[in-house]
Amino acid sequence: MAVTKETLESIARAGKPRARWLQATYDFARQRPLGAIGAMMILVMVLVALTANWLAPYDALTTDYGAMLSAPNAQHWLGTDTFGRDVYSRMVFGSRTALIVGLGASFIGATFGALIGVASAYFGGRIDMIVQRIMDVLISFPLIILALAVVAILGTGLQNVIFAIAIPMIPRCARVVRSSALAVREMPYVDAARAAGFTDARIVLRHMLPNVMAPYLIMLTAFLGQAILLEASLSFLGLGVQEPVAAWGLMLRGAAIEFAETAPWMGFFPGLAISLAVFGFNLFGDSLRDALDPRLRTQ
Amino acid sequence: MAKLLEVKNLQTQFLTSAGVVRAVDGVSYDVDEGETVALVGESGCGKSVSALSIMRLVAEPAGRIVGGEIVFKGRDLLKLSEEEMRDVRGRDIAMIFQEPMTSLNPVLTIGRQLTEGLEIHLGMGPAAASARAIELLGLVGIPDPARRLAQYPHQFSGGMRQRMMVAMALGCNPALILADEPTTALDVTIQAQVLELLQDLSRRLGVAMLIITHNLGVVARYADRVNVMYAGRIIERGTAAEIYADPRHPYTLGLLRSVPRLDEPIRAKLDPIEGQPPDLSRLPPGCAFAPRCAYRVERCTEVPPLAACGAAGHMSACWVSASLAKEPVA
Amino acid sequence: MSDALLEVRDLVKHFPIGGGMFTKPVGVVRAIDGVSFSIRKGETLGLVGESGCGKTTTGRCILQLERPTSGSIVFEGIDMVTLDAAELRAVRRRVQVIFQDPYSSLNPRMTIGQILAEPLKVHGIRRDKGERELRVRELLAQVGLLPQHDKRYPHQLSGGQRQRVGIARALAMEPALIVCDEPVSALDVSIQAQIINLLEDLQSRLGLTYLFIAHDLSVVRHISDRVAVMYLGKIAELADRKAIYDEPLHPYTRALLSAVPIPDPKIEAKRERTVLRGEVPSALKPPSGCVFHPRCPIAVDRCSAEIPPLREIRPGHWAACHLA
Amino acid sequence: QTPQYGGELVFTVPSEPPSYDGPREQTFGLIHPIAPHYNTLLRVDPTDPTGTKPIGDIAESWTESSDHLTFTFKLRRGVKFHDGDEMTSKDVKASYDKIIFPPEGVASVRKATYLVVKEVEAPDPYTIRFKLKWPSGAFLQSLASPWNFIYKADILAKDMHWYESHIMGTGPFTFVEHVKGSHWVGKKNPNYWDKGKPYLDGYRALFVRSHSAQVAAVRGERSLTQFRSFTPADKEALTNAMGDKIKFQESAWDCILLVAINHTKKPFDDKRVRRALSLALDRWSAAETLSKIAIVKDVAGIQVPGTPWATPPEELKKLTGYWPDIDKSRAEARRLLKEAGVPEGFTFTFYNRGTPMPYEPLAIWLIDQWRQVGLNVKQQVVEAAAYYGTVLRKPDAFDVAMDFQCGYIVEPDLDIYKFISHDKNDDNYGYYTDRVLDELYEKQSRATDAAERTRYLRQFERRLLDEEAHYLMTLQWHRIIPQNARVHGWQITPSHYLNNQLDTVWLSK
Amino acid sequence: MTHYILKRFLLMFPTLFGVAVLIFLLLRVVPGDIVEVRFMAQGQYSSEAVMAIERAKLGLDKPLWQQFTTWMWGLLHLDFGVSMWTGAPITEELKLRFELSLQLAIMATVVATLLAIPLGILAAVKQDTWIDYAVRVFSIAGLAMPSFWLGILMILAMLIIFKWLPPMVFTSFWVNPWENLAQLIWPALAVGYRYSAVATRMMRSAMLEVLREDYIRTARAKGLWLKLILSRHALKNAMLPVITVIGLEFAFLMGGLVVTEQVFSLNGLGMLFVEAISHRDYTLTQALVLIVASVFIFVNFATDIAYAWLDPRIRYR
Ligand SMILES: Nc1ncnc2c1ncn2[C@@H]1O[C@H](COP(=O)(O)OP(=O)(O)OP(=O)(O)O)[C@@H](O)[C@H]1O
Ligand SMILES: Nc1ncnc2c1ncn2[C@@H]1O[C@H](COP(=O)(O)OP(=O)(O)OP(=O)(O)O)[C@@H](O)[C@H]1O
Ligand SMILES: [Mg+2]
Ligand SMILES: [Mg+2]
Repeated sequence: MAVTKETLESIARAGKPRARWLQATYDFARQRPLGAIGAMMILVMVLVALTANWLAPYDALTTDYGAMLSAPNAQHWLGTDTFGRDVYSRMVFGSRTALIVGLGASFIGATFGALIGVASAYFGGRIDMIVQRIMDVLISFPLIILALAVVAILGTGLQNVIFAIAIPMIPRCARVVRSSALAVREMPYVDAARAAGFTDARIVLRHMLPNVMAPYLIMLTAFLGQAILLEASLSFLGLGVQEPVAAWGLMLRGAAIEFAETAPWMGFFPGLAISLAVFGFNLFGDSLRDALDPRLRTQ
Repeated sequence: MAKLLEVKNLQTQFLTSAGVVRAVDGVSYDVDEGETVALVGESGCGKSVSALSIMRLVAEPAGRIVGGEIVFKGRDLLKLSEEEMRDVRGRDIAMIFQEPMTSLNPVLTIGRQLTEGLEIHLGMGPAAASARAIELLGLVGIPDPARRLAQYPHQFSGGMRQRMMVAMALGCNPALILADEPTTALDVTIQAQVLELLQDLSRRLGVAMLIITHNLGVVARYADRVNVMYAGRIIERGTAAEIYADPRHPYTLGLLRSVPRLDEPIRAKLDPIEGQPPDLSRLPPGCAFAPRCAYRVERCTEVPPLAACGAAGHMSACWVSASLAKEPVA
Repeated sequence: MSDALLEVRDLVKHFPIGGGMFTKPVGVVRAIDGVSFSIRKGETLGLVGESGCGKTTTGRCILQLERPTSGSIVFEGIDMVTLDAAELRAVRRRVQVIFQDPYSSLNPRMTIGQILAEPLKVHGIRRDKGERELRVRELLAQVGLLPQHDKRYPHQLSGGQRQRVGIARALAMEPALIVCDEPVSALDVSIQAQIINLLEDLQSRLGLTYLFIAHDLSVVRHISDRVAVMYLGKIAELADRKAIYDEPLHPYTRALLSAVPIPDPKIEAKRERTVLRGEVPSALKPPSGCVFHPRCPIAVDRCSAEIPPLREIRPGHWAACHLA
Repeated sequence: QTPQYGGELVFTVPSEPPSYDGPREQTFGLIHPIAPHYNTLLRVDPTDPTGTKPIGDIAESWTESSDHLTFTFKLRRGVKFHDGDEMTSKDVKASYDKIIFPPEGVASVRKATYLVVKEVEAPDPYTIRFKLKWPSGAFLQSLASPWNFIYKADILAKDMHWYESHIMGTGPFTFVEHVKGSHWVGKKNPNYWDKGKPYLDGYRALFVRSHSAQVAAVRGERSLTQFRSFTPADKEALTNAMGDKIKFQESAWDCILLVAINHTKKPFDDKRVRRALSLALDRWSAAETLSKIAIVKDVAGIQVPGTPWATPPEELKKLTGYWPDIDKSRAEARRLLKEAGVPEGFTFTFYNRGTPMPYEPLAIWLIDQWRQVGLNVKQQVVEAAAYYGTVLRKPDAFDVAMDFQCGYIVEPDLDIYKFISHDKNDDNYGYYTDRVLDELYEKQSRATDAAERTRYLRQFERRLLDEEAHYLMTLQWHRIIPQNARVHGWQITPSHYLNNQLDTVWLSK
Repeated sequence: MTHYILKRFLLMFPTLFGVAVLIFLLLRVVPGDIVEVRFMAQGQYSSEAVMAIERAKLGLDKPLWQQFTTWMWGLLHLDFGVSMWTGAPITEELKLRFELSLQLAIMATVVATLLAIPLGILAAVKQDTWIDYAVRVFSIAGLAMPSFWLGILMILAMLIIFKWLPPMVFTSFWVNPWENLAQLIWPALAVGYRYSAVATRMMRSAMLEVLREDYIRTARAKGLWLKLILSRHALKNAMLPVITVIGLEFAFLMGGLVVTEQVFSLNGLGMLFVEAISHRDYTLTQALVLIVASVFIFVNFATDIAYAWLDPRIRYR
């Protein structure tokens, strides 16, 4: 995807002017109903995470062996799990992890990727070629090995699951962003900055990076959903949140699969929550992409 | 001569987040058979959109033709079905686009792009179509045309690409060619080559041409009649000689004065038209040029000027056009 | 020429193409092939020529945006080619640029105020924030913009206004030389004249020196003191503007001049024109001898064999043609 | 029911044999597909549900000298290797020499089990004699080990590693093929010495990792059984879906998850704290509840409940942490913690291995139990492969961690070796030294009288779990084997390593 | 062009070498070793002495550089060595699994392509209509389902509703093509659908961009039909990013289909990968990473060649 002059302009147009943000939001909602639905889903998720303490009728840890595996009922709206813990309450609390990991990992992955992609495009030549080959090497590695290496080098914990998920995203984002940055690099304002005697770091950070926002945002939203899914699949390595703390991914593993047939609510609702979150972020990301590309604008 | 094309009160608008852009706002002009008519005006005044409206190629759904008639050979093009219109495009009316770099498909060979129109409109077989394509390339002065058919646009220079566009337009012997800034992207020497070619062809084959440009020099050299556009309207019309010798609209006058000319002594200062072109989505109630006009009177900011016809079809839309008659051009 | 602000000597810039880490380049584009000229303080040198003849590349080499393949660029007595990155940053303040395209030469994500203040801050020209704001207003005023424009983003300005910002940005560094790379080509005819007047005005007030690159010969004639005509990476002719326009010596210059249409049908009807045959040859494989000979209306055998040197045919009037 | 002949027994195996060499490996992934190709000297009686009674396999009979130091075995005649050669005592001796006195570069993981053996002799082709260094109550059982395949002496003489990648045994089934990652096929050995057996024409072991896929296979009757274990949830789902087409055998399982408490760390060096950790656990009600969701069930001491050496429940209830009154127990736990100076809300990390079943539910349960006496425990899972190296084997790395003990045969010597002092035993992850325990271990091991041995074992149990609370027992694992109604002639035992020769198994039409 | 291909081709080798070095080092950084996994994880007694013997046998006691050079030397002779876990030659371990994974990857890619291209074009042509929305929702839905959850649901659904069971033993295409296809069609559909999502969205957005290019307007001005414009003028231009995405995914499909393999009981590279790593089977893991990386790098290379085939500007460089 080449970034054209118009794209860059329109990004600025869509991005900054504060006075018009309400208008812009309204326009976005009117012109991109799917994107607006996505945005709503994200908003709900954020609100739930922020107000979990008020929304959840139970503590996430309270066990009730008398109510093990009860189907959804008046006391437990979405049923209970194998320890009699309230599925709804655990989902409400679990939204926090989903958001932190989703946002954290995708932000780090996309941002570092964008930085590398932009710098690689800016310096070009041999540096670019070497950086790209390094990215190739990184892409060839399966997630599980990288995740294990993160555990080995950095240890476990929430922040490290974020790294483990972010690292494989970096080369992917770097690739996509680089292709846009190549076009930005040829923009006269970058030359102007060079002619003004600015340092390379300044040019990359201040002048180029903000202008690859469109691919960056698309990658970011696409990664967000993936990160939530990946977090769950890495918990057996000790990464991320561990039982008995509530997290969507954890709720979907182990016992939920075990009891998929006899107590399907245990996995169904958190699975649905993840799906909706991924849906929300992707719908929003897609539409944001359309909204940022002037050539795709219909109105 | 008979009227080939008559555009009557054409209105084309774009819906944008900033509001309705009246890109073409009640434009009327006509082209006779075999004649070369120019449409001039500054960037963004609606020249291209009016040509695209004739082809009914305005980018939908944002852009819409909201009113007027486009009578071509007695038929109103706006009333044709999409299928009928497809037959008109390329067959009766051909268009040469502004950007030769991007208007050719980079992944198809020159031959493919030249022959497909012939195959569709004239029902030629592949062999006949290639023979014709070679002939066309030769006609527009591309050396070694047979070998060129297998090449791709990026292997052509800018001038060659523009000539290729001309060849494509000529393919089905259209009655009218809409040439939208056919040379803006080219430098002077190539520009001269292409324009000479077009003029020559139009004379020899009797094709009518609508040349769109903002280069007044080009107009002076090639056009029979001139329409000057400003902010979506025609503000002055007449034969080329009249317009240059006796401009009756302050904008035309300003335009002629602001460009340095090789045939004049060097001036100490140029005389620019002060101010900025108007925003087409927020046009003032009166004359759109009024805010920049040195001859402005009170009425100009309140009432849009009527088109006043002078001698021999020289029309201008200005309340004070009469008083301009004495102004020297430079 | 001791009073030369800038002196370009035997500038060569070749772009290798198709080369990689392991393979040799498959060819070179001879974008500039031995160009020499100088610009005196306070004068405007016009640089004209067909598209692709190397005008922009010359400008970029002077700005050190491209490293020349060989040759020297002596600015205020210092050869810029030999400087390292840090030294260069200091010299760069003194040589500034205005680009052709007002739409893409301003960073769309920065306000006008930020664009103008940034060099002041980075180079420590105005260290204090208040002073900087003051200077930004001053600059805006100098190029005919309003103080409130500093809060705007480039897309909120018209093309002409953007080009003014581009000029203000160049001025912010207090440069001695400004390379104007087709500063008005993208502008609307009705705005062109405004910008040209502004450039002239600034020159007389601030004592600036311009290298004015353009392909519109009428504009160049208007603004330049001297004019250099380039063809395929070489200078074809260089002289005072009067000499160039009134008595062109090089056949290419003559063809160029005759191709410029004049906005007057009466004159046009009478004018004789030399329409050049053929295309601009490729800078990948320049013709032998005089690079212009394949298109030249008066070429003789010698032209295809021997490269014509740039000769001073009359005082101050240089041309590279065997027949001049 | 009289056994019927014919048919192929298809079963799933959740893991695949790494190599084919029994004495070198420890996984059931080897036993399940490979055991049918071999015989051992003794075997555990395939009809004994406690899995403790050794009977002869290729040994016809045996005698024990009165000093308990010499065991002499008479071998069956007419036992043939699959290549037709007769098996004699020389093969048995070679096989055992490889296990007990492995030459350099040959790994025998169970060498330590046979430290007692001084010498193996083959006085004649049908006699084999073991000479011991000291009397051992467990020696006969150890010869019934399912790993000790009888290999061919000639082959071993040529290449000690040959059996790592080849099969050549005397067992009821001959080898057909092993498609890596997919399946293992064996077919009836027509010349099997035990005339009339096997009943099956052959068997096919499918290597299927995914648990759900295994359950689906049983449900769709693509697989007739699985010999490790299914879960309570599987049992419920399969019973609902298949009705009388499926049956289950259940048994206490000779595996248990333990809580290793690191004695080198404060405050866990204080036995009051360790006892409090045990007192906090409501084992008796967990037996009811956890058994619905995990493969655990019985409350256990150091021996598998229901087996001869196990402590009966009534006696067990007297031990610390096994009291039936949980409120009293928890009150005592809080008191002990307070006395030891551990504040309310004391926080520590419980390390767990990244293996879901049953590690995860048990950890959740433990943490919840400890929470109820005012301890704030976080779980840290460590990937299974790194767990021992980075946690258990590193005394600095953890405070309290999940540990695992599993036997291939129910025998105190094997099952409680783990608990003797750290300096004698690499597998003690409490990092304590307790000479009393060491002495008791040795005494029970050498006791040849059952009553005497029982007494020592009780003392050992009391010291380990109550007085010192060195280690905590969670619940005994519980094995649930699904069998298609057509499968007969197989008896569950407490070990998933036992009873897999398949010679007695038959299929009804 | 030949230069270009040659250059791209030669570049594959240093990249692969980088992969080799990195995987070698990473595996040694990750804690746990194969001997521990083999002898400590079964809950049975194991002594350090036995483990030392095993380590020596696997050569794990040698210095790192020596292990590395041994491995490299083997690789130079196209010898991947033997699996540390099973002792069998790695080529033997991989033979069947590679075939299966490759076939599944190809089939899934075909499914994904067949879904993505028409749907993407449709959505682009009908931008912002309900058809566009439906296509987008359909494609995102494939991505939104957590795969392990989807896997369980799929097994249950097939079992209960269709009474379809995953085959227990893979039949090679060369043995019985029909049965082979019958076995693989469901997983191919499932995987293809899931991975069509990104390609569909890419197709849509690339098509949207191309449809607004000037040359499409030129084509319309010539009076061509929409179908011809789409197929002749737009498709080829829009294919480049789609090919990139499909290429990237293909490499992933080769080694990353763990859940699918579990669900459909397929004996492919994905499960083997996870097992090799969880066993710390260095040689096998290294071989697998190298193979997947080669596929990835080769597909990358092939994509670039495809670019050149599609786009003459690249071809004639
Ligand atoms: N797709 C569109 N959406 C919104 N506005 C548009 C669109 N296309 C054109 N316009 C607006 O319509 C007006 C007329 O545009 P047009 O392209 O006809 O100008 P022009 O006279 O051809 O200018 P130029 O000389 O630069 O080619 C401009 O103000 C432009 O912004
Ligand atoms: N980075 C580059 N790599 C390869 N070739 C280049 C590069 N930059 C410029 N060229 C080539 O150098 C020649 C001179 O280019 P330059 O941009 O200087 O021309 P110009 O005279 O400014 O043309 P225009 O009037 O079109 O701006 C051209 O043939 C161009 O293709
Ligand atoms: Mg236009
Ligand atoms: Mg240029």
